[in-house]
Amino acid sequence: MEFISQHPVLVVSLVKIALTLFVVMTALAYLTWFERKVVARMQSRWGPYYVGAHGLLQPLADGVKFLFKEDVTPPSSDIVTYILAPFLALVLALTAIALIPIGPTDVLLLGQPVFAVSNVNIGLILLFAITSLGVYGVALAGWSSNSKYPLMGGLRSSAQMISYEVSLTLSVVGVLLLAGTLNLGDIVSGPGGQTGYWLHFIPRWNVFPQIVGFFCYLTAAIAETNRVPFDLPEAETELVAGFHTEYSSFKFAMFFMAEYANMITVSCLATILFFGGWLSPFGGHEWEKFIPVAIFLALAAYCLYSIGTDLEAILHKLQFTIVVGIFLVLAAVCFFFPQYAMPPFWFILKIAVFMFFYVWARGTLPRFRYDQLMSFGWKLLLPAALANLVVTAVVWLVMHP
Amino acid sequence: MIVPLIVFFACALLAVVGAVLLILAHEPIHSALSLVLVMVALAILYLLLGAPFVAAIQILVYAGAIMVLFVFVIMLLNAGVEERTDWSKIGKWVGLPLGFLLLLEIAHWLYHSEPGTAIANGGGAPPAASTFALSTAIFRQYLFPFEATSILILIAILGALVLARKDQ
Amino acid sequence: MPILDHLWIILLLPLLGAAANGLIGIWLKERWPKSAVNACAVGSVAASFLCVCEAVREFAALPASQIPVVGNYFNWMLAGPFRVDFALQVDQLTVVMLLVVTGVGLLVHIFSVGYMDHDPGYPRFFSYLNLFVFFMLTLVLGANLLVTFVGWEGVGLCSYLLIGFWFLKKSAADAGKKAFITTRIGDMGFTVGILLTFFTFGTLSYGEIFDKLTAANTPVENHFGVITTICLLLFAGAVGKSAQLPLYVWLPDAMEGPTPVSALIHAATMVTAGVYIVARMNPLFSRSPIAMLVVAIVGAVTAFYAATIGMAQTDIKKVLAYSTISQLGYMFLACGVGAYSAGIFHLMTHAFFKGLLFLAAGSVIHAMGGEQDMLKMGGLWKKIPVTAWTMLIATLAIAGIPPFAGFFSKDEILWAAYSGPYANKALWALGFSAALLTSFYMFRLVFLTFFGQQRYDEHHVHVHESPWIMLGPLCVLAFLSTVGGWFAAPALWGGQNYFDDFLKPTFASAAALAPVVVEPPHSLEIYFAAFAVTAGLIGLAIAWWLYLGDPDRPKRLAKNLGALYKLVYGKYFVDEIYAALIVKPLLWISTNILWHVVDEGMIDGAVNGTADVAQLAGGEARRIQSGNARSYATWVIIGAVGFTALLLGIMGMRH
Amino acid sequence: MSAIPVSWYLALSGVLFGLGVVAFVFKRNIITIFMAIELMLNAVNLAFVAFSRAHSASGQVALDGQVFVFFVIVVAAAEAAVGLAIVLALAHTRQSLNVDRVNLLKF
Repeated sequence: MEFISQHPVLVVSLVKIALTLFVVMTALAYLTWFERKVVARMQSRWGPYYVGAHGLLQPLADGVKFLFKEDVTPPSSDIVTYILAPFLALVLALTAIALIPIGPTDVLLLGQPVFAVSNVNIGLILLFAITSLGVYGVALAGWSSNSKYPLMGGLRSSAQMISYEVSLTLSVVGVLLLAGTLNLGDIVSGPGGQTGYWLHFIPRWNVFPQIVGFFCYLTAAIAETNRVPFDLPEAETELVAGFHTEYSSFKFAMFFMAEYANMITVSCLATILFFGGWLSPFGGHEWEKFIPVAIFLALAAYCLYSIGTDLEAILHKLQFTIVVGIFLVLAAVCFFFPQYAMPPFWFILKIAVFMFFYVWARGTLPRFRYDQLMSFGWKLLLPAALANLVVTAVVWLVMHP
Repeated sequence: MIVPLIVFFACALLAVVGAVLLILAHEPIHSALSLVLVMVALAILYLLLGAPFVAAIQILVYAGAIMVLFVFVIMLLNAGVEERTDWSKIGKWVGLPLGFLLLLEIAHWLYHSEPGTAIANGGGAPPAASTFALSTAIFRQYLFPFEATSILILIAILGALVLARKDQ
Repeated sequence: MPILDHLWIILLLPLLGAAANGLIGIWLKERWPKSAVNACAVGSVAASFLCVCEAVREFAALPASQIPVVGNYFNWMLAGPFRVDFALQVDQLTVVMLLVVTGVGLLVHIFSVGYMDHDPGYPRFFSYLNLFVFFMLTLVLGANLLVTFVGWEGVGLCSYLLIGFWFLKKSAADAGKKAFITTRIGDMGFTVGILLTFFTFGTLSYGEIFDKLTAANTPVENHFGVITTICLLLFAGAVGKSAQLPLYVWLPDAMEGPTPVSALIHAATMVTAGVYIVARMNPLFSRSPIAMLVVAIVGAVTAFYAATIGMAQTDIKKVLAYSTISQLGYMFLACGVGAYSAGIFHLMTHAFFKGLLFLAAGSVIHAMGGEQDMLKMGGLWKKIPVTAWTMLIATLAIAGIPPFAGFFSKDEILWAAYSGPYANKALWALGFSAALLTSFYMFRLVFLTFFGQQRYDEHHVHVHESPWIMLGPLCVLAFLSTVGGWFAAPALWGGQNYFDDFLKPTFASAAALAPVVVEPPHSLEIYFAAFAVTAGLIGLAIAWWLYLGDPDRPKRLAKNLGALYKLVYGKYFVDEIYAALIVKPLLWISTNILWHVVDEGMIDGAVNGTADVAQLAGGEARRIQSGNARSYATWVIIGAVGFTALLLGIMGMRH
Repeated sequence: MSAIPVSWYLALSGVLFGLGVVAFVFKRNIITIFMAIELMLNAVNLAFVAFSRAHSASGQVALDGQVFVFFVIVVAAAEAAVGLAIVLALAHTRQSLNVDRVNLLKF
């Protein structure tokens, strides 16, 4: 206890890190489930179904499978780099998440902010810095496998990431101009932040003035995370599985997780930069807490109802009681501690929308050709982002003489 | 305040090790990685020195862009293990010792240099530089160098294009 | 006072003319028409002359307190205590010189338009001529020794250029070199004199020097001291420039140049620079009797000596050249005996009649189609009357026949030599006999040229009078040589000498320092004048008896005189002596020592040796450049290590 | 024994620079040699930042050093772009990345 009181930073940080890791890991796992479900629905399939009710335990099963599969290391590979690559990818991805505040940075516990693992003043740049290092994971993986397709994939992805990183950063600068700070928390709720309303009903989110920047960001973000329709590095039809062709077992899982972590990161960033982060669209009134309460209660009710429907699967009963309990607990938390519960609620809700968008895009859009990718990035996206920046700057100057 | 001390020595060690690895590595890509290591270590040192923005830039541009470019080129040329030719006699016999001599000289000189006595971390250390102040300095006081460098970059881009273009 | 405040205008105009002809003319060649050349050359000098007249008018209006007028234009050199401004000044002496230079210069220019008409180097000639006028004006206007020296050397240069104007003719080129080098010898002394002046007085400006002299109230230096040295050194320069013994040899050869040049440079103006400088430095000279004695002796001896040579010459221009020398001798004699104003007076009148003589001679040569030998002339009186008349007037003037100009000036000089403060009977005797000889050889010239039966082939030479553009200047000069001396005329019947009075302020200190002598009765002067005239008439008579009577009488006389005649005819063989004593040894030394040993041996050896060493070193050093980038890097490191070590060393010292 | 003097950072930068020099001479692969240059630049940057730290009093911060680092990085980027382009051209023409094989720059 004495140590705690002496070094609050260390202790609280450690706790927060552990918590974040746990949450994020779980989220990653269930993101896969979510994605498969949604895509299945789009293709009018059932998706994962057998492992647990509605395949709820599928991610668990996948994890176990990854862990117990044989870990093949190509003999001609460059061992150090080969092993280093996946770790690099995952670690960087998770580190990036640690920089993101999911709630007001002024809510303190033991003198430390609750909702941010680390609230640094240059958060945004640091975030970009760390994500920019993510390239190494892919590139090294491609190179160290010492085989054609991975090399190709690595080359492609590194080229793609370098190209789109530029437009990604540029598209954000407009927001920075409006916010006047690099601190992610202040971008949301700082003096130049997104609190308040236009015309008393349009939330003061950057997405409205920065609509061009937002779309640039969205596109660049998808490309940055190597997702459809920009998933050239792992284009099955062209080069098997791209940079992680030679990877198997848990290393492959790492890449997988890294990819989803990156998705989360960019979604969080989009939320914070363009959609008012944890701010509620309604202005944070007292009554808003009933929204999540109602939702959770409804979900709990649905689960109870579905328990009632099929009586034979005892396992299902067990799971559903657990899920119901979780929902009830969440509802209670939202009801009794709204100041701690509401910001994450809105934040996660917004992220969920982005996630759905990701999956939606994957389910619908075809893949680009490589030259199209490059020309699109350099000849369309970059100029657009630049133009947006210039226009923003000019307008800003006009409005703030 | 034991933490900065630990961090400093850790990073310093990392940096030196990275540099040595850069020299000893046979694979160019290993050299590149060790250099990235050095850069990251330096970035942390910058943070320690109260220059967070520079640290971020260091990682973003150096580690994240320049070195990626290096790695990219290495992969593109598929540069394998370097052949250890010894065609530079003087480089072989004189270069190395002289290099270390220079190392010692510079280290000695810098160590005994005037500002060396100031305290970097710990008691009475100055605060970290705010990004605002830095940007103000760059765009007000150093505006002309800034523009000049931007033009330099433009020229560099053109030069790179001209060099890389397939001559038809 | 528009002009006096802007003296530089007077200088600038001829310079502009020279630039116009010298640059544009040479550049455009044929497309630069003669009319343009004339406009630039003559126009500039004419304008300059008008400016001078205006300046004189303004000068006359000035109170004595404001004289001399000094225009200080810019600081030319500044080195520690050594400070020289580009300053011009005008006082009485300068006024006279200005009038002579620009006036005669203008006339000569006009004459040249006709004389050089068919010459290919037309614009070049006039640019040189203008340049000469510019430098001559600089010389006379200069307010300190250095500016004067610039003009001094400049006129030397122009003289060189113009003597060697027809540089394709070897004799001309050699003559030019001879003139240049010979005057250099004198200028050497002049330069040292300037340096010594600065060393002594700490300044070069005339005004300051003279003020210092008067302020320190320097005593007259009867021993051989610094002032004497300065004077002698400056006089050495004067001797060179004014072709006195022993440096006169260049002037006769200078006749290789076009005749107008001889008229302007080698008779009227440049050669009088020596006299001018002596007169200018009169406060210095009159403080050193020794120097004055030297000046007087050199002048008198030269006057007599040159006259003797002149008697035997047959080349019309050579005769005039020697007469010029002897007349210059007169001027120096005047200065030497303290009669500066008389010297300047003679300078002016001489400028008139000698310029006239030369121009007339030029006209004769022009008429004879380039023939210069008097023995091949004769009987031209009818053919070219104007030339003949003007030449006769000039001859009368130089022979000292009243009422022509030369009479008054020469009379004054001789009178001063006899009775002046520094009177010296011997010198007077020399001058007197020189006057006799002068009238003899001048009339000899006239008779040989214009009278007697013609000794040339009618068919080859078709004699014709010159165009009026040439005759005009002749007439003007003739008028001047007639009336030019009348300033001093009243002095004869006891009136005042206007010229003398005008120049008095300039020579005030000299007059003050001069020892007081009992003024001999005025009647005596009349007698002397009569003497001089008789001398002139005697000379005339002898000439008549020799050359208008029996034609082979001169030959017999020559035979009777024998060796003496040969000596005189050979100009005392001075050129040969110089050649044997100076030129040949110099050539030998230059060839066998300076050229073969010093130049080829040492200098070339050094140069080639350096080259060889460099080549050898390069051949070895290029191995360093192996083309291996890492080796290069190593070299860089070596440098860096050395430099850092150096810095560390320095720091170590500082700590 | 908790305060870190600036001189330590300077010494570190010196060491790194020296190592960069050694690498420059010692490595044959032209790309690696480029990296050596970058290493030296980094060392210099460290010195810059340290100096800015040293010259900034507890009151205000002397930013010049950091600004210079900024410029150094920018220039390094430009240099890398051109240099790597040259490397590519070289590799295409001479089929080798070994600087010892590229030795036409001589007498």
